[in-house]
Amino acid sequence: MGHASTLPKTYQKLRDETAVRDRSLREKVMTLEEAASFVSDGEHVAIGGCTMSRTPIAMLWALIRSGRRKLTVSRSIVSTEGDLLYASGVSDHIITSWFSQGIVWGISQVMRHFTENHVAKFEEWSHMSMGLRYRAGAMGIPFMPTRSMLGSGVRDVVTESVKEMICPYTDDKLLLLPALNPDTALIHVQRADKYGNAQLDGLQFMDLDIAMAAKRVILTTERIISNDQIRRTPDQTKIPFLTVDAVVEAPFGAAPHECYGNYEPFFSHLGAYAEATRRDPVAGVEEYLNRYYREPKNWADYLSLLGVTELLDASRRGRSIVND
Amino acid sequence: MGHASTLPKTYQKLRDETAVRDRSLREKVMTLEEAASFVSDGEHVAIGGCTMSRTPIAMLWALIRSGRRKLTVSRSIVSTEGDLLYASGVSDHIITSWFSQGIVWGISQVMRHFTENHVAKFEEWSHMSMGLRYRAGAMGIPFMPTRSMLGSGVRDVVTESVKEMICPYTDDKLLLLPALNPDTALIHVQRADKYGNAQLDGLQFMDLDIAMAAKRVILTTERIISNDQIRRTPDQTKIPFLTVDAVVEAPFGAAPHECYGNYEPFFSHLGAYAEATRRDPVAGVEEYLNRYYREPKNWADYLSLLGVTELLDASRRGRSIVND
Amino acid sequence: MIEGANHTSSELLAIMSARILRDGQVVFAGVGVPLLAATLAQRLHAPGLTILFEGGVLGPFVVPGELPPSTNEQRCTRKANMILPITDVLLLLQRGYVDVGFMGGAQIDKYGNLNSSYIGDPSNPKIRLPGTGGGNDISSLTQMIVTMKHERRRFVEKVDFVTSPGFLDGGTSRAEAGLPAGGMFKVVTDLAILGFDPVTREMVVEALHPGVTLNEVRDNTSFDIKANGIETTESPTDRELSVLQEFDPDRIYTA
Amino acid sequence: MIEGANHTSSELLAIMSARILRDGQVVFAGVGVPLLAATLAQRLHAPGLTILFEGGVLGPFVVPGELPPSTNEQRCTRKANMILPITDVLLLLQRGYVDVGFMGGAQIDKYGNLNSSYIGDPSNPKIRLPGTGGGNDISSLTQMIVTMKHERRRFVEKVDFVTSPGFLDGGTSRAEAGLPAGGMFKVVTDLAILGFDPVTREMVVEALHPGVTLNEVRDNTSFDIKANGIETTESPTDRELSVLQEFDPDRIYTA
Repeated sequence: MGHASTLPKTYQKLRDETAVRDRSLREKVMTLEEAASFVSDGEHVAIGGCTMSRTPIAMLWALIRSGRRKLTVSRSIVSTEGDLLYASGVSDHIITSWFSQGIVWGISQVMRHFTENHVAKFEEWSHMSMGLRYRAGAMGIPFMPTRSMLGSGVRDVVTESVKEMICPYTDDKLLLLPALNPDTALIHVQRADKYGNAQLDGLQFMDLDIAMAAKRVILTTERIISNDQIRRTPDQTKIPFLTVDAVVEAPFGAAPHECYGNYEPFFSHLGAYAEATRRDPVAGVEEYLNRYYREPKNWADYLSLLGVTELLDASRRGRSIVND
Repeated sequence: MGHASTLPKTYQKLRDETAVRDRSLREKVMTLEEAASFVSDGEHVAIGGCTMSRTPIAMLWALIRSGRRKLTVSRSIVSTEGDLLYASGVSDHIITSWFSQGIVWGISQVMRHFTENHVAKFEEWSHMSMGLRYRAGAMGIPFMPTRSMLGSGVRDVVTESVKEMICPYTDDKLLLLPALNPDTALIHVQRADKYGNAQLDGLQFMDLDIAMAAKRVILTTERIISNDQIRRTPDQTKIPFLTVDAVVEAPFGAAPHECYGNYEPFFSHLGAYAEATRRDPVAGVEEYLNRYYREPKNWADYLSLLGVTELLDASRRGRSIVND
Repeated sequence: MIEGANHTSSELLAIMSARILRDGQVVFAGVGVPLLAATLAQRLHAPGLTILFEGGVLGPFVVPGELPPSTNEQRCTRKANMILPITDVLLLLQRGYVDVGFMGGAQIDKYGNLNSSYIGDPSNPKIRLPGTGGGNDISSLTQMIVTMKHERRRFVEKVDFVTSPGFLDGGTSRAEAGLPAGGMFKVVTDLAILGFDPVTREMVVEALHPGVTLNEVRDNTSFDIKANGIETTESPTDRELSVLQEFDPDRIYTA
Repeated sequence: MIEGANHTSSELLAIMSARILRDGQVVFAGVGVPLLAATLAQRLHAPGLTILFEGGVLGPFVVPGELPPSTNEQRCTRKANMILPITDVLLLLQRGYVDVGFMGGAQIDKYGNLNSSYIGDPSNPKIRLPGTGGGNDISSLTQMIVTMKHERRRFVEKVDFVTSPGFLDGGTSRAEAGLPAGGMFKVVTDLAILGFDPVTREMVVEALHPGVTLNEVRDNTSFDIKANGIETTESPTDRELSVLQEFDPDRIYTA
């Protein structure tokens, strides 16, 4: 089984793949496990959110439990979920602009272990380039011209994936970033209806473009709301139902990361993870996977392991953004 | 005096022009007349809103009264304001995708008179192409690749302004639309603070891209609100203060067009205008300009001429979108 | 023309067009008859029809008696699922999320090219029309249904100007111009329903409205037009007419 | 190094960097010392400083004691003027709305090129670092202030990998590579403030912190470095230190 190509498709192929999708207004609520079965080994999966924000942890949890292999994973910035994807064998190829738990915890020793030993690949693009690649994919164009990455090593290491041109209008040098159209996008939101209309509060990151660019979108949501509520404030809808293929209600679906306005990161849990993987990257992450990903019976069981005290504390801090 | 070029600038020029702008958080509230003085003859002025929605009528009213000449004007879709710009001599070159009062009133006889007699130019691009040209301008890139307009007469008549290329990734044929960076953007919004942070309700049209693309932005707003209110809901801010150069409070600033959630179009006023210009395009529009644009002492005087009954009726209908 | 006692030809256009739309489709609709037809289909046989408006609206339910003057006013946004910038709603076409575009036309030719820009020589026109709006984008990027009155001056051998590309010069010329997706699907007139030959891409008559003859269609078409296993459409029903009249009580678009 | 009884070297970096920022500027700030420095400047001498965060935040006021773990969490959005998508906040750099970018660095060379990707051979590195994030974009598209500890292993003749371009090979090479705008402005270390020669684009010492000698700077720099009319900076004031400590009471970023 090969890896997904992450270079642009011909327009005909892009259109054909979209044409056969069921884009009608239909109910698509399902379980985490059902949604996980949509993803095939070897696919390119894009992850919404950024660093520790609105990471679709519940869906990644289900993917890791389902035993998927050799996914190519892309994301704006990758945090602890990248360690878990490498260590579980779900992905051996991550495309992103930055990969580590977060600056306050120091460099990810798990990322170092897997990349320095050539077990897995960390393909690095600049942050804006990641965004523009998704945006080109969302717009149905094969590339986006940009001024970034020129002259740098970042450009050189992806030289087989980029083109340069001289602008026919201005004679400026431009880099043409290849469109990124993921096979599946995983996006966690505060609220969505059963059709997949999603309303996001606060930071949007690259989620709108990722949803438009992907061939399939799996939404997890803190709460499924009525379509009536969506239609009362249509200018708050950020992802339209017609791009969405699955909707899963997953309360605390980004824990131990944050979900804007709902909960902040679970700092002590994340601190303990960082400490354990600093001591021993391989054993530390394996133990974490067993305890939090493989052994729990279900998502509620996982949340119980995080602990009610932590859930309440993260929620209290999270809600302070709207109720200070 | 020549007309503004509407082809892409070199990156150096674009950057230099932006670097010298005062982008600091500073108060910029002024009168319509003061804001009108920012615009020079021969410039390229972009107009926000679309057709009869959030047209910055108050600012156009001030520009017409100020006697500006030979502006190149661009807009997504042009309605009655285009007639007035032609007839007043403010503009003899309008770049847009569609130009007429609105389908229910039939074709604009004023537009016909000026264009068919070669007095003024109506440069036609597809609607998405207009949007992508502004978007390229907003993004700081010299062109946007697209699949639209290819093979059509619309493409042929602007052949000197477009380029084609074969995609180096997919071998597809692409049209490269030139970025549009207007000298001045005129945008009317529901609310903005004194620094120019604007929050738009409902339909956004191309306003966000126009604001980012322009070298100067003049905002008119139904109401100036506090910066505190802006900071309570920062994810509702659509235009950031650092792109804005002038803020003018202009209640009913889009009348007789609509302002989402505030008032609908003034249908009987618009019907009377259509009828008058159908009978005699030249005399009809001249009479209208005299009565509504040249003779009123101030903006309140203009609104008085529209009539309190019409103002109330348009408001009642307008508010029904949020209070039905 | 079968403008009877109980309906106008605009109503006929709206009803015949509405019937072509299928439940679950995503339809990019222009103002006027297309908007009415899409709304009619939504209320009758296609409750899951998703309407897109150029002003930036996804999945609205237009309110009876409150028809918008264009696709860019707040009336278009009633009970919408989403409001988005114009450029982004049009990009849904380019990305491929739209099943069918639906609009009126001033002039059409045998390959389904539409003209809404100039009557006469474009550099010195007899009439300067309002132009493309989103018409060029819609017809460049998706499958099209066009609805218009069937008149010789409108159905011409070659349009004065290609505002919205159909099949250009026929055959594979559309794809060769850089438009591999979409193309003309149906033309609905007050006389007939027309399709396009899958190889030559010439317009063909597929169905006649009740009481209309093929000769009548040919008399009102200024190019040679073939017929393809002609069917006869069903007359507008009272239900269709009453829903239409409920939506457009002032006959703004169905006069 | 002048780590005294009353401040850490991170506090020194934050304070010396903050002083370079001017009121009214638009600053794209990374997490850690840059965020602290920008916040400090905002509270002391630049109340109209506009901070941008990569996560999509324009003009926030970070709350004391609630420092975000990165620039991408809700703590970054306190009292912001606007929240926008990541790509769009980064595009403000490309469009030219940003005066200065401000970040830390792991390794820098004499032309101000920064490395935050690989220590050693990129194809077989000794250490795989976290990578560019927005660093490449910021340094490609605007003027840069970099703040970092002054150590020989960090100040190298040539970086192992150019993550974020400074002046590349010096002279006009940056513009020739396609980056006509921006470039390195200042490097703030715990020993000195460094600038770049306007022609050769080589790093030069512009100011020393109190008690630091030029030789000390040269000892901690592994390439030849010239001095340019050297000044001495003012010691951190109590006011600066107390505001910093108010913002970072747990010394997350100023340990």
